[in-house]
This record gives sequence, structure tokens and C-alpha cells, in this order.
Amino acid sequence: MELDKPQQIKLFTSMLRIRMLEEKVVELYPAQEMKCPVHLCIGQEAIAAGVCAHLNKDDYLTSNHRGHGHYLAKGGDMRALVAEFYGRSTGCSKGKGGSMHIVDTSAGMFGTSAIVGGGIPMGVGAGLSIDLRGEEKISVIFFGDGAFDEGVFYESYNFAALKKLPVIFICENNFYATNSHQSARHAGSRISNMALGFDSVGTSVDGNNVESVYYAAATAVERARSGHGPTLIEAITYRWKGHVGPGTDFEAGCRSEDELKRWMEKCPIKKYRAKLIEANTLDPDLVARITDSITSEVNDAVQFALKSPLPTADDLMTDLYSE
Amino acid sequence: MELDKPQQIKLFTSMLRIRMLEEKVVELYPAQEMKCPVHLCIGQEAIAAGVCAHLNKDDYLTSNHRGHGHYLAKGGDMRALVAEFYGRSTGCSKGKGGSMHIVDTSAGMFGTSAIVGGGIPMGVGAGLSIDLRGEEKISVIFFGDGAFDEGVFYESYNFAALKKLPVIFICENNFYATNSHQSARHAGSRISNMALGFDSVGTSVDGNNVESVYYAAATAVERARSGHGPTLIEAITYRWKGHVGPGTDFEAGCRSEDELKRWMEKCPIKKYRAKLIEANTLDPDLVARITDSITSEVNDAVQFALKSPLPTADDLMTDLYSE
Amino acid sequence: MPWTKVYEDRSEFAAAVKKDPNLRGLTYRDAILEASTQLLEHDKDFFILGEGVDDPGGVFGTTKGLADRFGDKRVMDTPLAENGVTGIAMGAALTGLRPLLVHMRVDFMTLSLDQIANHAAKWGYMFAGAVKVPLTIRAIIGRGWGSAAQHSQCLQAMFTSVPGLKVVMPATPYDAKGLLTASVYDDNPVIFIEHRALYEQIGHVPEEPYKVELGKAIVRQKGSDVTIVASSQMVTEAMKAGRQLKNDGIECEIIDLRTLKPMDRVTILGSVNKTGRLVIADNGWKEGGYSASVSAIVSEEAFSALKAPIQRVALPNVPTPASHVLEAAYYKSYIDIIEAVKRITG
Amino acid sequence: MPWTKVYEDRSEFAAAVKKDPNLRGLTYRDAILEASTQLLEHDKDFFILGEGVDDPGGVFGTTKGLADRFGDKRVMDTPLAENGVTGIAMGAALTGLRPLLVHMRVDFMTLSLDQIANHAAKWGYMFAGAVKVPLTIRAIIGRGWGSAAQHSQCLQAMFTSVPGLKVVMPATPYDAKGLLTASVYDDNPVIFIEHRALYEQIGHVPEEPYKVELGKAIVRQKGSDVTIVASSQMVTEAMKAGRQLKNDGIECEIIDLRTLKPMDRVTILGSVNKTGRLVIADNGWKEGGYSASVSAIVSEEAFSALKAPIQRVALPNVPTPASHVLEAAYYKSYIDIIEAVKRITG
Ligand SMILES: Cc1ncc(C[n+]2csc(CCOP(=O)(O)OP(=O)(O)O)c2C)c(N)n1
Ligand SMILES: Cc1ncc(C[n+]2csc(CCOP(=O)(O)OP(=O)(O)O)c2C)c(N)n1
Ligand SMILES: [Mg+2]
Ligand SMILES: [Mg+2]
Repeated sequence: MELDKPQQIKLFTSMLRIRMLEEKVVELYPAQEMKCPVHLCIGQEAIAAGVCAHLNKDDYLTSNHRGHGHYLAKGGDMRALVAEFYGRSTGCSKGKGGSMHIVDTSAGMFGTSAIVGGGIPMGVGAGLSIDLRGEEKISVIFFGDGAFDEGVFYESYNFAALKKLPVIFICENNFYATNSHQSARHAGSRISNMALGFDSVGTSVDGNNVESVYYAAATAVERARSGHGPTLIEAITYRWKGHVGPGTDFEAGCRSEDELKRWMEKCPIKKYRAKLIEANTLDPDLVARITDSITSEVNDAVQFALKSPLPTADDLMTDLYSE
Repeated sequence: MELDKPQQIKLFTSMLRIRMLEEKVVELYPAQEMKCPVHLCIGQEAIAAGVCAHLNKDDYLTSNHRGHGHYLAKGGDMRALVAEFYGRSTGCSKGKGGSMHIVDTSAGMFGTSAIVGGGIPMGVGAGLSIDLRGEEKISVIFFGDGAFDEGVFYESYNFAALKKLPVIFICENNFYATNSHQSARHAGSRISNMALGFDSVGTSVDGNNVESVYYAAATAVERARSGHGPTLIEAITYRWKGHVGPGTDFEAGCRSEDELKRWMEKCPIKKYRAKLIEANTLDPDLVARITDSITSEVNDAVQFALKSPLPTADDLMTDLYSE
Repeated sequence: MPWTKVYEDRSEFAAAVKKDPNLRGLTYRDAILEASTQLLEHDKDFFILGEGVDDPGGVFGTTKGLADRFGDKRVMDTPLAENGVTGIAMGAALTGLRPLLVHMRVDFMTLSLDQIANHAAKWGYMFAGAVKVPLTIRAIIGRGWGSAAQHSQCLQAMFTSVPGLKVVMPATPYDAKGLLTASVYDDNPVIFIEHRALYEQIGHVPEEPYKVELGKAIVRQKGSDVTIVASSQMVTEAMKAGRQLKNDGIECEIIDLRTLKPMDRVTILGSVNKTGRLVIADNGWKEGGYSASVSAIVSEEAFSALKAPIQRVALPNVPTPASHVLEAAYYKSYIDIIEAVKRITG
Repeated sequence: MPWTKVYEDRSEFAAAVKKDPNLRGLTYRDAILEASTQLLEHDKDFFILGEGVDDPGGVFGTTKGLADRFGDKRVMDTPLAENGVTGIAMGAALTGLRPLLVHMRVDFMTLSLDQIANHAAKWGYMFAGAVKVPLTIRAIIGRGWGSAAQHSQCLQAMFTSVPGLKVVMPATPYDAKGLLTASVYDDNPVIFIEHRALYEQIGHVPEEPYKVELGKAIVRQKGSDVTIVASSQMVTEAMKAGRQLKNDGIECEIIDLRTLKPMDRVTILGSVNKTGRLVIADNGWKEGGYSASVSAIVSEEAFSALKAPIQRVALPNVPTPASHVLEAAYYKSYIDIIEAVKRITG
């Protein structure tokens, strides 16, 4: 299944849309009107875009604290997302969740956890539900190389492989958990090798190459949909911003500026744009039109959020239990 | 390092001692004087014997609910063990622990957990302590195929492999966790394969062949003592008795009688006795002398326990905190 | 009404059946089995999972035969992976299924506390009602025969300390069935704690499915001198104590909480306002225990009615010891309740 | 004495330094860093481990520079594996080392509750003193800026519900240093909970190492009208409330618990016996919270002294919301303490 031109343009657009929303957050955050931590995925957009290109709206997606990209790529509502950043009652979680806790059940997202690894079993549970109900859907779980440290990953993967559930595990390996390097946390050198112990399939892929991600995901989706169980995809990438907030963090000595620069050269969007222009799939004009359209969408979402009401103290005690 | 005759006799004796103590428990348990659950390891003795033959008294050993064999093989005090079964104040835990919670710090055992997998990280912590203090010791962890299910195994193994700690993981795979078969719990077909994901070494061995266990452990001990980190040894075996208590459990439909019979033919003690007699290392006379000596030791331990005082209600509130 | 009655022993129930031959008796164990069976029969979204639920023993009999009858997709054995499996059950619940996750011992739930307290409990609130977590977790309290410190705990205080959970502890066969059914149909995470010492208890249980409303306590015995608030197995002890105290002329009002969280304050406060005296009997530890929660609410909201210090009958502040001598000194019974009542009456 | 004083703000401390130029000031954050540094210097059995302890930021500054100075074996970054690492630290403690395990947020400890509650807490008792667990676990309470439900909890009630643990919550820089040192040298598992809102607080801290005894509360302010029992950041709020109430002619006796478990009942009961009125201020939830434990003990043991209902100032029964508007409605302050005091005085 070769990608055709419209699909390629879609992939490009999907990445750019994530980037532009997050750049907007970078721009607006210093005003201190978004009063919650933000974990930006700038630099990592190819993974969300490449994987989600395969998904239907009713497929399930589980994400984590760094979830804006997954949310947008899966079809989550941008207005509701930005409003949540701003703590508004029109936010996807009505201001109760903040940027780390986003939800869009209509896009198959049942809420993100900010406990590292916490969402992984939920995604497997969604896969179990598909299996028990005999549905055609699949369940995709995004998590980081930090979450890979957690025992709950192991328990969850084992369960999914044991029951041959239609689940795809996407480990976004950006080398760091906060500022702790993978080498300080993992005995093994390849995350995808962990699949071996489960008699399952793992694969490592350049997470900055959207088509590589796309094709790796295609195989996994095929496996999942045909009853062969989970695949562990390690997508190797890099986050440009600090662990949290809009700044970079090499100044603080968390990482070297060189490392960041090297990875910025591997920008998934820049690289893909060049490739598509080279192939005459994109031209500067089309890029401009796509950019404009996203600009409007982003501005609209921000305007929507800023015009939206804040919750009131009366909302504090609602929603504890579902009746 | 070929085993010489005295070492072989030691291995045989070590197994027989475990067997005979446990057979005594089987005999005495119905009197309902040992008022605690007992998890017998009859059929699995070769593993404790084969591994512990390499250990010094000050090496660390971590065990679980099915720990009598490990305790004896490591040099734990038999009197204190039996007294603990009988809830006496001379028991290794002064009656506060019962059969699932046994301890002998002089033999490098810091207390067993009855939470499946609960002891595993402790054993790694002991290995970390050895490393931090620059000692020559090693730390051996016994756990079951059920404990292998738990995320804490994964977290612990990763840590040990990452820090190259002198730890040996011995998974006693008797196929069942309570009555749940391995095939209902593990996606992978070989427990030892899990080492691959950690760039570590795993090996599977016939857990009913004491010399096979001995040689597999030898390699692991060598690796541990020379700074190469942990080894995952899967020792394949079978428990003859029910999960808990002195009875068999095929009557209850938990397993087939055939399966038990097949494994009883592979009795590690019977097989090894035959081998050693064949090689003229043992003769019926020596076997009788060994048996007699163990009989006395076991009877002495039981007598000691039965003559020992019970705790009193005053002991209830002591030992909560160490001062 | 027959279903509100606590039959202290089998002979008492046998006598009741003599009077009313239509009185259908079932043990607490079988009441749970019956509720589970009927849920499996009637609701395709309902399923059971947990370690050993398909075991021939069937979790002390409470799931016996179900795997054979309904298959291993609806009655599913799981790996020993408490945190993962709890999250998996929660994920299934988020998609609209109604999982019932079973633990042989409540002690093992410390392993899954993250999925329970940081996830299931918070999901509804954190996403402002966009999602529901219709997950019920059954857990059994073990006791006796040297079970010792890791196989005998009563951890209700841990769960009741977390907003968003419901915590249910049935004391009778009737409630075991009705509360379990209600828990499964509740759209929130419910921790359903059973006491194994009650498994043989018999009582009236109607055959057809029914629910007992969560969050409502029940007055098991009316009385004017002192209120005893109890739950789970302590209700049996309280009833025994109440009967003996009656002989001494002390009328106890005995409240069975049924649901610990949310707590039925109205029933508790109403009774204390009437009697002016309160004894709380809880199977857990006294220090930091659930009994303190009841006490605190009463001394805040019914202080002026109180005529005597609030008494708590609960476990001393040590882990469970193994030796039977120590167990005997450790556990509380109707005798301790009687003593507590006497300390503040007369 | 300067070390018992709570300086509500920096100007107050600056004024004190003017009077006594030898008064050495340190922030709460730096007091923890100093205790840790001195322990690393003086005790080769002591080491620090935890996620990000070697981070340039140094766990909000409390471990800053230590890894560079003492190396990665004594200040050890760990994988994100809370349950495993807790068990590993415990194993090291069993062999006689004194590990200090650090969590950026107390919320993550739900993952390690099995090792804490089923293992560390029970080990000494279960083995009748044959083993010791000199393990200290630092955990930080976060708050504000939309931290939301999973990054802001006060879980002391969870820990105080388990026999065998000690739970410490320092309120001042002096105590932060002295209690941390005492915790490390305690042979039992200690949960040491810090409130990040206190990190900038300044106070007198002697340079030489010292211990503040565990299990002893301290009276921060004497008074005869009402007792306020507080801990951690609520002590600051209580002091503020006490000052304002003095203007209204109400004399508060303010007790800083310092150690929540074991609880210093003598100090609490002594004060309530004198004042007859009690307000408990706790950073945790009210329902099922630690404040209930204090309340229950007082209404059991000092009932006859009580002149008014016990009041509790604690969080409402919902997870922490993210939006700042909701946060403002959620958290409690000196104003709530003043209101509670006024409800039961005058
Ligand atoms: C259980 C748990 N431990 C620690 C944290 C603190 N924390 C938040 S994000 C994070 C790093 C996660 O790294 P990774 O999974 O690689 O995701 P990334 O941030 O790199 O996208 C940590 C340690 C947490 N939220 N939950
Ligand atoms: C965390 C936890 N889950 C469940 C149990 C109940 N349980 C006790 S022993 C056991 C089986 C353990 O199997 P395995 O590790 O293979 O050891 P074996 O009994 O076969 O020697 C189970 C499930 C427990 N004690 N702890
Ligand atoms: Mg990462
Ligand atoms: Mg087994």
C-alpha cells in the first residue's frame, strides 16, 4: 500500500497542524493565561501523524502527558483542547483536567493520564473490549521511553500478547524521561527487543520520518486487525522543548545544545516538505494555503478559548460521581 | 568445575533433607497443630539444593511463600523453622510470621514475602548493597512462574541488569500459579527469553536434575561475582502437592493425575540416588546413614518446636517499631 | 421484613423457615454466586475477570462453575498482574463494558492502588463527566489460621480516603446479592469488600435479581440507649452484643453501614441524635481507620447530642500476627462491643 | 527559642536577624539540601536514590549539586519504576544501608504502596525484630498552576492507616533539617512528606547536624481559648489565623504535629483538656482524612473537656481541579481556620 499524493499531503498537513498549534502555545504561554503545565511535542509530530493516518475515528487511542499531537492527529477537537489549556468551561474537560488531562470520546480518546505508564493498561482494556464485542476496531497506545521503565508496561504487553488483542504499542523514544537519559534507565539497548520475551513482534523505526512511521504502523495495524495481536513499535525521535513549558532546556544543563541542533536538522516537517516539493507533490503555493488554513484554525481555537467562560466555584463539587 | 563425590553426596543430602522435613509436615499437619497455611515444595528440591551449593552463608537469599527448601538449603535453622510452623515463640519469627514469613539473617535471609513477586526487588536491593559496599557476596532470588507475571519482576530485572548487580534470578517454573497454568498467563513460551530484552543472559534448565541446576547456577554465579550482572535461570519443575496444604489436588480437578504421575517419575531425588549408586558414589548403606541422620534432625526439630512455649497475648504489641 | 434480618446462625434461620416455608435461604457465598450468574445471564456487557476465577474452587465458591458455563471470555482467568489488570478492566469499562474484577484477598490491591486511586477514582471528575467507569472490584478479607500480616488486612480506610470511589461492605446474604448487582450497574468504580467469615452465613435471598441502593445504611435493630455503627462481619458481632445487652436492659440501635463511601450520614446522625451515645465497630485498624471517619463526622455534626465519649472497637495498631494465640488477642468480637457499650452507659 | 519560631515571611525573619546577627537563616528547601549533604558527608551507609535526583534542577533544588559532588553511586538516578525501586531501597536497608528514596510527587507512591504497606511497614513486626528497615522516603506535595488531580494529592491518610510506618510532615526549615536527619537514623520506614509551598520559607537553621525527635508535636503558640492542631503547610496558615484571632481577643494554642504517625496524643490531649475546643487543619481531604484520626482520639479521650464540636479544615471530597478558578475554591487557608475557630468560640 504505497502512499498516494493526497495521502502524503495529509500526512504533511497533520504534522504541520500539530507544530503550528504548539508554536502558538509557545507564543502565548508567557502571558501566563494558560495556568497549567504544558508538555510540548514539537519535533515528534511525525509519530502521531504517521500512526493516526491509519485510524478511524472510532478506533481507540490512549495517550499521556505529552498528548496534544495525538489528540489532534486522531481528530480531537482543537477548540476544546485550547479551551482546556485556558481552564475554560468549554474545554474538553471543562477546566477540570488541564493540559495533561484531555479527552474526546467522539475521537476514541477516553482521557489521558499524567501518571507515567498509567494509560497503557487502559489501552489494552479497550483492546480487550474490542475482542469481547467482536468489533473491527483497534486500540493504539502512545507512551514514552520513560513509561517503558514501568512494570505496568510489562504487565499490559503480556496481557495483550497473551490474548492476541488488537493493540498497537507505540513507544515514542525521545531518549529522555524528564532529564534522565535512556542509558540511565534501560538495561537493554533496543526497546523493541522487549517483544521477544513475549513471542511477539517489535520493530524500531525513525520517528522523524513520517513515511517510515506510516509503513511500520501499517504492518502493525494489519497484524492487529487480523487477530495476530500486538506490535511494539519503537519510534526514535527527540523533543525540542524542555520537558515541560515552552522553553528549551539546554541552558539549564539538562542536555547539550549540540544534541538539540543535530536533531533540529532532522526536523520531520522540514524534511518531508523538502521531499514532497522535490517530488512535485507540494509546491510553495500549496504549502502557503495549507499554512493559512491552519493559522485560521489555530487562531479561531484561541479566540474561542479566550472568549469562553471560566468555570465558577459552583462547579467544584459537580462530576464526582456519574449518576 | 566438575562435581566431585563429596559434593555430589552433599547435593543428594541437601535434597533429601528438604524432602524429609516436608514429608514430616505432611504427616503432622492433619493434627491441626500447625495452625498456618503451608506451601510445600516436594518435587522441586533440586533447584534449592543445586543453587545453594554455590552459596556462602553470608550471600543473600530471597525467597517466597514456598520457601522451606530454600531456607534449609541456604543453612537456615531447622528448629526455628519448625517452631515457626507451630507458632512458637522460639520460631524464627517468634510466631508472628508463620510458615509464609521465615527469616534467618545469619544465613543471609532477611524475611520472605507472601505477596507474589514481593521479594524480588528486595533481593536486587541486597545486590545493590553489595555493589555499593564493594563486597564479594552475591544475592540469589527464588521466585515462581507466577511471580514472573508481575511488573515488579520486570522493574527489578531491569535495575539489576542496568547496574550490573551480582544477582541471580531463579524462576522455579512449576507451570502453575495456584491452579492457573502458565499458558493462561504468559504470552511468551520461554521465561528465560525475557532476558533478551534487557541485553542480559537467560537460560532454561531441567529443574529436576540437580546437577543441571548446579552447572547452570555455576555460570550465573561466575557472571555475578565477576561484575557481569544478573542471569535469569528458568528451572523447569513440578510441585507434587496442592498449592497449599499437604494434600494432592488432582482430585479437585486442578490438574490431571496423569500429569502428576509423569512428574513423580521424574523425581529429582530418586533419579539422582540411582545415578549416584550406579556411579558407586552412594551405596544403600550410606543412603541409610544419611537418612537416619536427617530423621534425627527432623525429629529433634519437631520435638524442639512442640516443647517450646507459645507466645502470650503480651507479645501482641511488641516489635511494631525497632528502637 | 425477612431480608433485613440478620440470622446469627443456621438454627435461627431454620426456625424462621419452619414458620415461613417460602423463605428462601442462601449463604453469603452463594448469594454472590447467584448475583454473578444472573448478571452473566442477563447482561452481555458484564464479564468477570481475575486470578483464578475459573479455578475449580471458584474463589471460595463464589465463581464456581461459571467459567464452564459461560466460557473463558466472560469468566476470564488473568495473569498475576494486579496493577495492569486493574487498568485493563478500567479500560474495558471506559468503552461501556461492566467488568467485575475479583481478588482473593484485599491485600493484593495495594499493587493496583495507582490504577484505582489515580485513575479509576479520578476519571469521572477529571474529565468532567465525559467518561464513566462502571468497574466493580470484589476483594475478600481473609482471617485466621495463621494467614498473617499479608493475607488478612482490612484496607477500607485506604479506599475511603480517596474521593471518587465507592466502598461497599455487605453484611448479609441479601445485601451481598443486592449490593453486588447495584455495584455492577453503578457507573462509578466500586470497591466491594467481602468478609470470608461471613461466607457460611445464611439468610433470606430472593431468587429474582434485585438491587440494594448504594449509599444507604440500614438500621438492623432499633434502640434508644446507644447507637452501634458497624459494617461487614462486625454487624454480626454487633447483633450478638445487642442481644446480650438487652438482657442487661440496654437497648442498642444497630446500624449496618452497607456502603462506607459515600457514607450515609443522615442515618448515623439521626440515630446518635436520638441515643446520644455511639460505638463504632470496624474490622480494620483503629489508628487511622475508617472508624475515625465516622467518629469525626458525629463529633462535628451531632456534638450537642453526645452524652458520652465515642467508643471505637477496632484492631490494635500492629500487623496481623500468625500464631493462633496472638490472633486470639488481636481480633475483636461482640465481647469488645459489649464492653465498649458498658463503658458509656450506666 | 529561635528554632521553634515560624517566620511567616521573609521580612519577619530579616527583622529577627537585625536583632540577632548570629541568627542563621535557611530556606526549607536548603534545609533539606543541607541535611542531605551532611548525611552524605558523615555516613557512608547513607545514600540517595530516586527519579531525577541527579537532575540539574535537583528535585526543586533539594538535591542540587549532590550527584556531582558525591558521585552517582551515592546520589543515584533510577528508572521510573516506583514499586521496584522502593523494594530495592528496602532490600538495601535490610542489609544495613540507610537509603533515602525521593519522589517528586507523593502521588507516584500509589504505585509503590505494596512495597511500602505490605513489606516495609510489616517487616519488623512480621519477623519479630529480627530485621530492621531504616528506609526513609521523601515525597513532595505539589499544588497550584493546574497541577490537577494526579499531581497535587496529600496522601498522608493512606500512610497513617498502615501500622508500622512513621509519617513525618515538617512545617519549618529547622524541622525539615532535624526531622529528616532523625528519619534517616530511625530504624523504621519513614514517609517524609514535604509541601512545596513551604520551600521558600525561611527560618533559623543551625549549621551543625541535629535531630528533631520523631513522634513529638510542638506547641507553636500558647493560648487558652482554642486548640488548633495542624501540620505541614497548614501550620503557616494556622499561625496567620492565630495572629488575626488575637486581635479579636481569641487566644489560640497552635500545635504543629511534626509527626503524624505515631501521633503525639499527650500534647494534643493536654491542650484540648485546657482549651476545651479543637480545630484540626490538614492539607488532605476531609472525608476519610487524617483530620478524622485526630478528631476521633480527642472525642474518645478528652470528651469531657470538649465545650464545642470539633472542627476540621480540610479539602472537599473531590480530586484537585485544574482551572485556577476551581483551585481557588478548592484549597483552604487561614481564612477557613479563622471561620472554624469563630464557629466554636464566642
Ligand atoms: C509514575 C510517575 N512517575 C514519575 C512521574 C513524573 N514524570 C512526569 S513525565 C515524566 C517523564 C516521562 O518520560 P517519557 O515517558 O519518556 O515521556 P516524555 O516526557 O519523554 O514524552 C516523569 C518522570 C509521573 N508523572 N508518573
Ligand atoms: C500479589 C499477589 N497476588 C496473588 C497472590 C495469591 N497467591 C499466592 S501464591 C500464588 C501463586 C504463585 O505462583 P508461583 O509464583 O508460580 O509460585 P508457586 O506457588 O507455583 O511456587 C498466588 C496467586 C499473592 N499472594 N500475591
Ligand atoms: Mg521520553
Ligand atoms: Mg508456579
